[in-house]
Amino acid sequence: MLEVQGVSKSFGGVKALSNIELRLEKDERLGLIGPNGSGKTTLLSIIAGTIGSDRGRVSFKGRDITSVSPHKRAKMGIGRTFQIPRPLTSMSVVDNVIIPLMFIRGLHRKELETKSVAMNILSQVGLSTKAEAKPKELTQLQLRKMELARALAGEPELLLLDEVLAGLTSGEADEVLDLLRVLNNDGIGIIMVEHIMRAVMTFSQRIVVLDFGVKIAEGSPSEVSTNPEVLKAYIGE
Amino acid sequence: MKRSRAPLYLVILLSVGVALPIFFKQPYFYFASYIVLEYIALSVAWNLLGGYGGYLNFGTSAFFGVGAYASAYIFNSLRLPVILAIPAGGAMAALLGVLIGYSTLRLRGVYFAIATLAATTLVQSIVLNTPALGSAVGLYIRLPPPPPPYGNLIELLFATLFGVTVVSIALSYWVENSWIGRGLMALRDDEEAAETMGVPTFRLKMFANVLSGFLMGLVGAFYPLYIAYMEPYSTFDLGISFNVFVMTLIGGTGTWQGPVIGGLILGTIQQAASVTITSQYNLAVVAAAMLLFAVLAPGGLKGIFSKFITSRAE
Amino acid sequence: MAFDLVLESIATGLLVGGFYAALSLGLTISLGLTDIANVAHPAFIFLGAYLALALSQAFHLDPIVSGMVLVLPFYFLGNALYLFYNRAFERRGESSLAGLVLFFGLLILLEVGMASEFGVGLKAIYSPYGSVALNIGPLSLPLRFVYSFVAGVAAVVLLQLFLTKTFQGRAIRAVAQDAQALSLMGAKPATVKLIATGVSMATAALAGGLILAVGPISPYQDRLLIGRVFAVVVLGGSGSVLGTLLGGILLGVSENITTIYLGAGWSLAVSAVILLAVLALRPSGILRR
Amino acid sequence: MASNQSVLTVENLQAGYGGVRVLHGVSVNVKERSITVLLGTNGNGKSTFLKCLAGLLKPDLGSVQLNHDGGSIELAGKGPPEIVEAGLSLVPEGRRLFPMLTVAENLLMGAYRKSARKRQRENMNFVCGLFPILEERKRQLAGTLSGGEQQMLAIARGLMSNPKLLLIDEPSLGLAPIIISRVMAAIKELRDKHGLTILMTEQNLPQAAKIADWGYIMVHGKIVFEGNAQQIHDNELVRKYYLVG
Repeated sequence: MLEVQGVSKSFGGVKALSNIELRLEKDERLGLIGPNGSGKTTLLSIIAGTIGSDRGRVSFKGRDITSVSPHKRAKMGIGRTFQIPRPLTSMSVVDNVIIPLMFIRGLHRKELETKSVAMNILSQVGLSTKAEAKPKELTQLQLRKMELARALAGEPELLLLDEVLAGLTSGEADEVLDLLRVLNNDGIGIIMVEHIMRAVMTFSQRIVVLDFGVKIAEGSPSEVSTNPEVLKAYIGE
Repeated sequence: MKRSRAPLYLVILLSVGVALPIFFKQPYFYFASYIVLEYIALSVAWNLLGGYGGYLNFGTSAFFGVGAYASAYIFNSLRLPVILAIPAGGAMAALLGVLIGYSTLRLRGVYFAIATLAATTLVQSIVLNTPALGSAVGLYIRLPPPPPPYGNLIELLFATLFGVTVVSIALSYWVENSWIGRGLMALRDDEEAAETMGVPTFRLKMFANVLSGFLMGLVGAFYPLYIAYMEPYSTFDLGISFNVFVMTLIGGTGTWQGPVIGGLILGTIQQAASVTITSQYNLAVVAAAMLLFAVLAPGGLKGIFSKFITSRAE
Repeated sequence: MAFDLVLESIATGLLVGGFYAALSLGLTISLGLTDIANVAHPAFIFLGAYLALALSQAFHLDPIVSGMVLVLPFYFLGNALYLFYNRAFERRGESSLAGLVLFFGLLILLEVGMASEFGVGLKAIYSPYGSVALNIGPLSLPLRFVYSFVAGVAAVVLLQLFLTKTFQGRAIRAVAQDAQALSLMGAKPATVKLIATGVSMATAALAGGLILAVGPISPYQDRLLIGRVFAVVVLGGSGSVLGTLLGGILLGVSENITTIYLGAGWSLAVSAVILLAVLALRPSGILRR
Repeated sequence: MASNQSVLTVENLQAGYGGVRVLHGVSVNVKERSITVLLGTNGNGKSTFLKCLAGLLKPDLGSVQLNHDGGSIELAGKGPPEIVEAGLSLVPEGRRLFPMLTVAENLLMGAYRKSARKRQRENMNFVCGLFPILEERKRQLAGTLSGGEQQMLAIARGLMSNPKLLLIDEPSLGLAPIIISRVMAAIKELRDKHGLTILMTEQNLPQAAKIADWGYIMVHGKIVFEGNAQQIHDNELVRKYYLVG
């Protein structure tokens, strides 16, 4: 469904990504791991289109989307969350969810109907009690749930999750992971950037490891966790 | 419920404005009110991009002036009907909006603001160097006779500008409550996040800029008929841009009521003040008021007003 | 003959370029290094010019010297301005866009203040070199432009040395890149910006002296500079001090050549066209890769 | 080597971001002239801990005492500039160099601290001796260095402030093994030859264990184990927390 071919990117002379190849099948769960600064977030941004690549191409559902703008990619079915939540601060939580409903799903004619769809999504992530709150009143966990709700509102076929579990207790993380499994069963492909190893190792079917902007390993969680290159990057053996 | 009654209010308001000069004769009232209306309409137009989208236009006078000169040229020199010249003024200003927007709306907001300042200089230079537009000498406008039932040109101008103002407010109300307004507010908060939620940010900014420019040009298009003699320095005066910016800010940006309140109150005070003190100082008073508001009440009068309402309701 | 004219206009344009660089220095610091879009900078330059005029008249000083005398008071003025900006906008987390409100307001207040204090008419100061020209071969270069060029280039060089060779100067360049990392070095970002704004404003005093040396002044003339200083800053790459020199020369030469071929009426349009074109094509400035 | 004098005593430090507690009462002790390492995988609060020490994050509770010359200073709640003045310097996560300044200028930024300015030349020679590549690249923009060079520059910049205690957040991050060895050797040399006290975080257990005098293991914002290098290396928990953390 998603294909990243030979993507490179540098910022002011610093190579952030070099020659990355990545494939994702429909409804696959892929974990993207690597030390800090290894280019994971940059790769997600390139897939989402908010950062352009210097070289290489990205295709989605068989279409080359390398030069397609991010809002069109969102319409094609690519949803994302941000590493540090980025709420629309002047709007209530439910209005934050209404934005993708209006712009991705075109639900802008009947206000009440749109709002009830938004409320459904909020209750799906367990945030319906905070619907009328402003984002600045939310906790970190609630902000992350709101980001997830916004991404889900666009009915994505591919979900890019940037450390969606960060700052969550293990119980909360399990709750979110369960939700993600349900979504995945419904046919949503997921790329998860995550630092919490236990979570990413159990959740993902396949793991890709980046180190210094280079893909150093790829395979099943068990293959990757015994891969010498990976051990070197993580433990240094 | 509220929405279904809006068109009714609109029709009533329009009829009042159009009918008023027929029954109530007081030339000075119309001369002064015309300017207040002009500022309300310009502020409402400014708010479309500046208030909802957060991109500050410092070149209102450029759009206004382009509309004014385009319409003056069309009916004064080409001798085409005024009824054609007015929308043409709006269209020329909209075109200016396309040009500035295309080159700078992809950049940070600061650069858009600077570009609008530069655009003001540029169009002013063009007029100064074009004899057909009167250069620095200016243009004398051949004023058409007023059609009945209006006994006086200013009465007609008041009525039509009143109509334009009401329509602008209605448009602004529509933008605010439609997906366009929502998208603009989303991108004002965070452009990148808005993009990933499917908001076509550039297109919306362009739309708001062009619509805003069109309305400013439309307002400008009436100006030659009002002033009868036009020259580039006062037409493209930075003071116009400043007034509009301040009125919106003091009234409250990002709501359709804000610029109406700001334009009405500040515009009226200015008109009253220009009789008593010189126009130079009243600009300074406006600037000082704006700084106070910017620091103490960023939500503007509308913000203070709604805070008052909600605190009373609680 | 026509060739001489072109040559002379290029040479004058070069001189004017140094002058333009001096006018733009403060803006390249505030916009490029501290992210404060001070649209009122040209108005502050004129404030400097009027104060220099008063000083020159009172103490029979050369306008350029008066400008230099004002450098220190303007530094403190800049400090005060930053304190206000910081309290009212920056600390609330509002963007540089919100700061534009403040500076647009100051621009108008300064203009009105100067118009009422000094009158709307043209004011000038007599200087012994006001109408003298320096003759080099076929070229006849007005001495007042030669002096302002020298002063402008000197200011550029001094500022460049300050920004690269001193602790405070390097901190000013670092603050825009990573304010948090700067605090880990032991510098307070707000203090660094306070100094930067002071320096930016100090250049306005010098620029005011130069403007007075070059020709008569009147209030509202600052509006003729807004487009020019932004064009120079954007051409040279925002935040680049040496860039202002190149940007200034490019603008000065373009204006003079435009004057020859199209007439003096178009010279003001040159900076606007350059500014719009650079923003549309290469927003990071033509001198940056 | 390490004396018994404590340079840094952290007690019951609690901190977090926007209502989410990341550190749940961390106590750490750093002895003079020692290398103390804080181990743990990403997301366990190591960086947050160092941020609290350097003043980038205000702790909610707990104390951070910097002991020196008989007296001691409370650092908790102070801002980064004051903490740097007190003699503590952080080499931050992600290096945080000034990319548009040259290598030499980055180093000089490190010497911003008043007492370090006088010794800038001396310190410059010292760090260039430690990392000769920096001498070669002095005029190059920091943004154009390779990852390993950037890490060396970041450590060198931290040293330029002439600190009493140097904090390093993951010195081996993103570096090739051979470079890691070199960086670790340099850190060891700082302790052995120059008597510097170092507190660093690491995921890289064996490399860190080679040079560390004392180590702490942090899991979910708590210290779960402490001991000397050998004890840590032999501990069953350690293996368990890596990769399955």
